[in-house]
Amino acid sequence: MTVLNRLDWYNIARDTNWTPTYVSDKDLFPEELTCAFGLPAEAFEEYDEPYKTTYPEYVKVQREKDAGAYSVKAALERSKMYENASPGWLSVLKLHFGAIARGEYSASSAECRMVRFGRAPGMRNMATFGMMDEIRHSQIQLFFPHQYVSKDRQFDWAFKSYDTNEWAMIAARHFFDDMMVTRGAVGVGMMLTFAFETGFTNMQFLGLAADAAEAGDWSFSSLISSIQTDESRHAQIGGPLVQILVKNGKKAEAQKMVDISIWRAWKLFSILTGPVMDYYTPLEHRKQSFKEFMQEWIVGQFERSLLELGLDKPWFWDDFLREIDEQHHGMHLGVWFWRPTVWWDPAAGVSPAERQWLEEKYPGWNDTWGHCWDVITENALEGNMAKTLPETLPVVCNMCQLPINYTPGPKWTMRDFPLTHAGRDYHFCSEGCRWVFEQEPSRYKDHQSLVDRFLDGQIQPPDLGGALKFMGLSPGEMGDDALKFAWVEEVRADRIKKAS
Amino acid sequence: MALFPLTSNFQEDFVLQLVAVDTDNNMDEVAAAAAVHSVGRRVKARPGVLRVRRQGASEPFARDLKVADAGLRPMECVEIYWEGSTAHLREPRH
Amino acid sequence: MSDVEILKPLKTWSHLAARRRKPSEYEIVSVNLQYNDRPGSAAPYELDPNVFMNRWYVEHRNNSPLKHKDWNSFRDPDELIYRTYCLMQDGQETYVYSLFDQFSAREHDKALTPQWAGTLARLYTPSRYLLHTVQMASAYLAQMAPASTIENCASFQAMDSFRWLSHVAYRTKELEGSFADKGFGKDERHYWEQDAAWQGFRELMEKTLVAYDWAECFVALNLVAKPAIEEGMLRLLGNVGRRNGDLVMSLLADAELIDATRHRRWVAALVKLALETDGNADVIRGWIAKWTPLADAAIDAYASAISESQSAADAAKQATATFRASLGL
Amino acid sequence: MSSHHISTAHLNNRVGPVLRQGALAKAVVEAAEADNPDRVIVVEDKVAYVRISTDGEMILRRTTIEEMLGQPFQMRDLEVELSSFAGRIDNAEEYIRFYFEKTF
Repeated sequence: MTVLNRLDWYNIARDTNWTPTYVSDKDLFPEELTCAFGLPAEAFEEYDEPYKTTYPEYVKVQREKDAGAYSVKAALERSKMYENASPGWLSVLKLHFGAIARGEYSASSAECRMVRFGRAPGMRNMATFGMMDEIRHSQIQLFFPHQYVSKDRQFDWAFKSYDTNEWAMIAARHFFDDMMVTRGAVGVGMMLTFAFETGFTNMQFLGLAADAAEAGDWSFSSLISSIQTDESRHAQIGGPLVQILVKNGKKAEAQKMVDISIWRAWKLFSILTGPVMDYYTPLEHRKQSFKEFMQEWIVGQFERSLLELGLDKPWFWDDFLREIDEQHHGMHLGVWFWRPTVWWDPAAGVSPAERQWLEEKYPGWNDTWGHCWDVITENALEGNMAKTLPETLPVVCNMCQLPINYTPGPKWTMRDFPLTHAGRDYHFCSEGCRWVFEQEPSRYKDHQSLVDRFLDGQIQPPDLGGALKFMGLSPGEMGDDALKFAWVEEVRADRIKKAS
Repeated sequence: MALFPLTSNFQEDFVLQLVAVDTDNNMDEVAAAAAVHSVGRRVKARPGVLRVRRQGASEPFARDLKVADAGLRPMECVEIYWEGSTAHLREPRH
Repeated sequence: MSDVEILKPLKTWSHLAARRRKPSEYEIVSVNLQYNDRPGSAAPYELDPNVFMNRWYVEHRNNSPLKHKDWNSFRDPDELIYRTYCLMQDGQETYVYSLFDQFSAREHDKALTPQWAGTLARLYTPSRYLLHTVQMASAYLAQMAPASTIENCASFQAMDSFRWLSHVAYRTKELEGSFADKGFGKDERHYWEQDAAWQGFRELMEKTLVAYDWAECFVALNLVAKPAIEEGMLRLLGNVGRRNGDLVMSLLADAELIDATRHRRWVAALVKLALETDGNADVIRGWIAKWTPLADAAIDAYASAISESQSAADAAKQATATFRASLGL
Repeated sequence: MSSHHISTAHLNNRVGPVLRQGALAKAVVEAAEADNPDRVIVVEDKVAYVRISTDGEMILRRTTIEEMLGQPFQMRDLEVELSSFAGRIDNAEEYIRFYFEKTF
């Protein structure tokens, strides 16, 4: 073998910092685009990316990954997965692709931010791979759902969603834009790669892969678990930054960025992943509950890495652990109740057997969300469908842009977290979201939530019909109960059985 | 007479909702308007009088108090609950 | 509700469905992917419209002097997507590494003269700094491009620049093994920052890196700087290397110029699209006039160090001018 | 995953790869046992992925994986299946190491 080993020349390829003289360092690395907290270039000299890859290794390994994912898709194209899948599972796919695919493309731009404005060459090089990875993720996650567009108009939203003002999309954009594309390079490294990608993406791309495998959707399972192999590499961009910031007296700044990202990611995942795992995935295919996946990936694996790298637990950790038990049930109920305002058909997931599973996994469920579902179920049993639908808008949070909701029933712990800032009133869903706003109000203060736009007269006519038009949803796209209320018949049969 | 938006937090419901009332409405009318979106949809109807209070207040507004005279800000969160029920004061956190 | 139309499934994404032609895989996964240009949105990104980065995109992208009513109509003539990029470049890298392998086996570097080795140490291996600036500038262009089809080309170009840089790093290590006294792996930064041969390119690229208007960045980088680097350094190194018995240098330059030629195809297509709008030709010409003197000076400085005859520099400058002339400006 | 209470679940030093299900995952399980003889290797099969973990440090050698796989193996090819990992990573050409190390 006369080819050099990778490590023989790796360090040379990342020794590319120089001292500019024809333009100033400040012009070359403006603080807003670099986010170095005033630390000099030398502070970043010891940046050492832990997961090392070279260009030739990258294209070879990635070629192999794509060959695998695309061949699984091709091999399974005639497998009738689509025809045989439960309606709830198809909703999982619609929600996933619509919320994720083009967000990945935006992540590529964020990686570009690190390639250009990162202060360490190793960071810039790894982000070059990250930039490529995210193009992969957007392209492959558009190509896979495209095969379904001719079967169901809702699959058009795998592409269309990001161009609309659909409320869940406003929420997704608000989160992703805050974590990725509007931050300087160090901010991207801390908030996107470290906090989000070493933590939460595992939930969506591995936890959900486990459910997909159980549900027999091998094409999707293979796709998303393959995507996560890229994430696990380029997510490592952030770790060395944490250490550099902590070492140079910027621990508080690092901690704040990570805390903001974790709280915001949690809120989004409580609606993106929670309902999918605990309600849409057919009961017999649920590998673990959402809470169990959260415990495995976020608490057991990610949280301890914060401590390992010199940060502390976020100040909201106790709130967070409580919310893991509670928040996503309300998100699910809200999505289902306002189902015409989403591009997928939410599965209620509250048949007698499913309720028993929920009570088992979340003791007390029947005495909280169960109360609301009791009323809904009665209406559905009696054919009083109008009462299973909304006639007004939920009030959404001025940070996460999601309906402000919490635990109902005798516990009734839902409340508003208001704030008046510079003469304007804001409404938040939680202490966490309000805290994020207070850290840097100028990032958020003149943004309008869906409710703000409604009150501002931008939605005409000012009713639910006008709101649907504003959100880009037409009949054929609007969501409905995934099982067309077949689950209500299970309730009826159950009652008859019990009565006899 | 003017439209006035409020945020309704209805007892035992799970979500805050937008409720449009009129500044001339009294609190019984506010409660009734809020109930439309909760009672019979996700909250079981029960007998008794519905009261309205400011979030966090220990006492409800007078039933005949007009919205215009309540000192509420647009979109302020009000809690609607059945008089005499165990609607304890709300915790400042969840 | 009976008179309300219920939308039926389409054969492709609704944004592509109006056209008669069946979209290619390239179009399905590449067109209109950005969402920060939504018509009617308060700002590019879903935050306070006045947050720094929203203002940055409005100023440096939306309000660029280069205008077009539909940048999203741009198509990469090569229709590269991620999957085909990796496929293609894995093949190219297999070729390059087989070159490295073969020439190393026959002890190619030992046959080089010490004088040529000195030239490589001074005028080739420091190029990793230059190529890295191209990687950085391409990534800036990618994040600011007004359409995903442009962004993709710029991203692949950033990746290709990293490819060339990686080849330099590899050769630096190999040459260090054969010529321990030439400063390989040690003196490159000094040459890049101090040697007169490099100062033109350094000035050109430092200034290109702060050309923050997306379209000026495109013109400075892709119409002026990259052609200058490719003709005035890469091709020249290949040619002079061949004359000095350095087949690795010349074959490597040839292999990398395949990427450069592909870059020029998308660049030509983008200029052609831009020229559909009145006034753009003048804008582009103005920037070319502004940036070309820097690039020509860079070629002169570099070429005069590597070759005694002025004709090499003139040929390189002519080649960059010929490329620009081919763009219909 | 240990089943202790959620409020203390982060107090662990588990390290190791999370691999997509397949032949390589099986080989890595065997390699983990062979290359870390003094440690207890825990394998959790989640159908789509396999979590392989131990306390403190786990090393996997290219030659061991090759032996378990029964065919030539390059360390870089682990990435094709490496969806996630617990702990820190050190990826060299002849081995990959996952380890727990508190920095500050």
